Amino acid sequence: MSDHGHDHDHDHDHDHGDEHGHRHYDTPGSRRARSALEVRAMALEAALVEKGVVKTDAIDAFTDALEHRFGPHHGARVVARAWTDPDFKQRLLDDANAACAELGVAGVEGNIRVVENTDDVHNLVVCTLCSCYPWPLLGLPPIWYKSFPYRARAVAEPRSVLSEFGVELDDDVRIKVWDSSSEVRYFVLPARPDGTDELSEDELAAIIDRNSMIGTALVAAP
Amino acid sequence: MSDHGHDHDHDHDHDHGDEHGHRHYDTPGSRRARSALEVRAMALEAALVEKGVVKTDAIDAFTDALEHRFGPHHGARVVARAWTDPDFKQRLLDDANAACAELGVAGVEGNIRVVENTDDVHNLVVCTLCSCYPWPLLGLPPIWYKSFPYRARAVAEPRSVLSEFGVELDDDVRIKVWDSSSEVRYFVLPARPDGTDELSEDELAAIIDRNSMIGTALVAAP
Amino acid sequence: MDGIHDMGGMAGFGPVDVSAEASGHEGWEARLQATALLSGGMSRPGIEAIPPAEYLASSYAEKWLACSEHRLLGDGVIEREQLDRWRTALADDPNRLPPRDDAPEAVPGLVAMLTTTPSMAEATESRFAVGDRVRVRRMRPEGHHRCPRYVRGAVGVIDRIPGAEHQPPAEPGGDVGHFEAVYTVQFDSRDLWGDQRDEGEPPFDLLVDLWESYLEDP
Amino acid sequence: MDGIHDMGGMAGFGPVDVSAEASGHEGWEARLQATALLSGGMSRPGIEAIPPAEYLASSYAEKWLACSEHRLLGDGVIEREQLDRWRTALADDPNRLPPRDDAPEAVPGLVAMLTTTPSMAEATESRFAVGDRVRVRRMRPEGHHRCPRYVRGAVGVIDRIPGAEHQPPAEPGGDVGHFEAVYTVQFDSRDLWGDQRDEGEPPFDLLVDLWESYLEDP
Repeated sequence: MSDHGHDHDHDHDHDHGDEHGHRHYDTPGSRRARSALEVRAMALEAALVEKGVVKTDAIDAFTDALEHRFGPHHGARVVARAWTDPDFKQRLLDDANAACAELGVAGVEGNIRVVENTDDVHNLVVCTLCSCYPWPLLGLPPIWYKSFPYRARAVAEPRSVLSEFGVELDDDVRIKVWDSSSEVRYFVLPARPDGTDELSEDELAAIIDRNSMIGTALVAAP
Repeated sequence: MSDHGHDHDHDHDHDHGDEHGHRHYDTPGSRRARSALEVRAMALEAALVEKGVVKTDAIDAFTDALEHRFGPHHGARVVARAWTDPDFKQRLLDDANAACAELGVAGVEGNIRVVENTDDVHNLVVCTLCSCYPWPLLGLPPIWYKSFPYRARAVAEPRSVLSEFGVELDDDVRIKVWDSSSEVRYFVLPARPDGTDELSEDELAAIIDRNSMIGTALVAAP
Repeated sequence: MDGIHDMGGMAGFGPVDVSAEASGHEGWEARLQATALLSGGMSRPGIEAIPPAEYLASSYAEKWLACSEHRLLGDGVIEREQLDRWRTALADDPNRLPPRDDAPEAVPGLVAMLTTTPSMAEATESRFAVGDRVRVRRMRPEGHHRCPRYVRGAVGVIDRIPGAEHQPPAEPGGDVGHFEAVYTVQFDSRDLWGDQRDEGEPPFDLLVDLWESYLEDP
Repeated sequence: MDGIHDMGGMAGFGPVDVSAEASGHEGWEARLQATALLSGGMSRPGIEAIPPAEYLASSYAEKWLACSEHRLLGDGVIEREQLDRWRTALADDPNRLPPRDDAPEAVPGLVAMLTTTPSMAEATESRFAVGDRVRVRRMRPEGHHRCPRYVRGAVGVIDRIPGAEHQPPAEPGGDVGHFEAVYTVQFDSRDLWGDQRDEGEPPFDLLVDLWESYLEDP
């Protein structure tokens, strides 16, 4: 399903099966001790499996998708392609789902609208009511995206929030804040930095960090 | 300063003086053990007195005012007078501070506006931002008045709140909710119940409970 | 500040505990209020600065304590070591009480102040008149204010002009703000919450006191 | 429900901890999310029903756990005794893991679902058009909704019509609501928060997706 899929399938295949099952929980071989919260989460799974409500391999597969099939490496590929292929970029802005599918990027929480940063416009994505986020392109959100200060302040004082991320914009840049209240998930196409004309698509993908696709960072030349 | 003041002065005078000082805190003779919070409050007083910032007898006098000089017995006297003296009632509605002063009721948090319950109108008082309350007429507020459910809901679903207090109003009664956001303090003049024509002013005062002067109760005939 | 204290209209707190009566009637809570007010430790901006999770988890007395301790320690009026020492002493010995230090000559003046109703200035200059329609300005003040969020942008009618006042200090210990008319503004509940008849709430009136600069022409 | 989760515009939470990254990237939190979603324990109405003080005191994972346990216990899907027994067993023995029960034939279908982008229906009937000015209705819904309080009563412009959707279920496990057009509505920040230039915030645009029945003519 993904043109980078091979690497990933390889990465997680060997984690599957009975011997490696439940690999997400900590055992004495793990570096961390189980927290009370982790025990609570494990007990919930145990009770559900015991009742036959959910199957272990379904949990494995879902967790694997959240952790490995989705992630910001996909978002970076999409951005790098858009920077290097004007037709793709136009398709991405017109119909993001179809354009992402061209690169094998698709999935739940992935009904995407791409919004483009330019010299005049800076986009910032938030979900005030919850923590909605474009899973296929960015994976699971970082803590700060789910935090109360970010959810509360991004819609009311975006420059103040951006400055905490080290992003200072000129006064005449218009900020557009996107509050993800429906099933649409917003994804920022960052501006391509100067001095990157010689970079390949893969080299470009390597300089695009996750925050730049949420709007809390600008992409810098390497 | 109060025409019922004698009883009260008598009540609290004997609590004063060094031997009886700090009577508000619990000692082994008290029924309750000191809570951690009470210890914290005592330590704050101790540090302030040690530094000479506040004087013990000033705290005594202030506490005494909050507990004894102010209180719903004053509110009840004002209501009973208004029920039995139409001219006083008119003065009370026109200039509550002056009318209350006639009965010796005055004090901080006492810039009063009286709002009258009638067959058509029911008044309900709340302070959404804080817990403002007409101290001289009603004393310190009960816990429920300071509680989050009351502060949050009284302004948006007054009938639902009133029903929790056992008050059910006819659909055609218009509710007026007063949110005490400035220095004005609102006080409800409840409707006089039927069947009380024979009661004296003092007998009337005895049937007026505090909640009826906030709007969360109706006065019932004895 | 549009903080957690501004809870008018918020859902999720459950029913009102109508039997909850006692607070402030236990002697020490009233005494704490007296101490906090006399020392200048208590202020509404200070209460509102309590972090939201702590605000919701604290009783009324805890909030007054937290606010007062924070302010008085921060201003150097009292010292951390003092508080710790006294807490230990008062917890260890149930007969121990705070020290006593009186100034009886100051008490009559204090009592006179407490039993005097503060007068509100007449509003000699007021932009709006009783009966005028006004809209509450959209705003997001950083400091303490008295304009609940649930009336922002809503249109109401001036019911009365109780007088003129300074806007309250924006910060703990700050100066009072602009002196201006205060209006009691009446809103129809449908202009705040929509039509709630299906939820058993026929239209009602909501009256809020608002400083002139919170208001604009509708 | 206009609950504590509806925090857009609220002040007092302090700065964003921009270094807070890890959550959901520790394996067990992602696994919890998978478990909560697969079992039907997680729902937004369920998360929003967490009492406000607990909501603010809880991490993201704690909220998913509390929501799921509450729902699954309440519906009798699992039993209190089971949870307690497993908690004890898993805390006592660090080698112990939940039991394993596979159904490999179901996995490909699940993976296909997870890796398929959900399609949004086209809005064939829509009351408003791109460029129209609309006002967000004043409301106070008791159940789950997607209309943040900070846009209530504000006027914006339709930016786009991404499609049509059912309104989300009002209650955990409830039916979806009315099927209707969804609009991306653009607001000028001054129409939400007033002029904030003095606080270093020049006017900006705020775009929110809103179901048709949240909107009315301005």
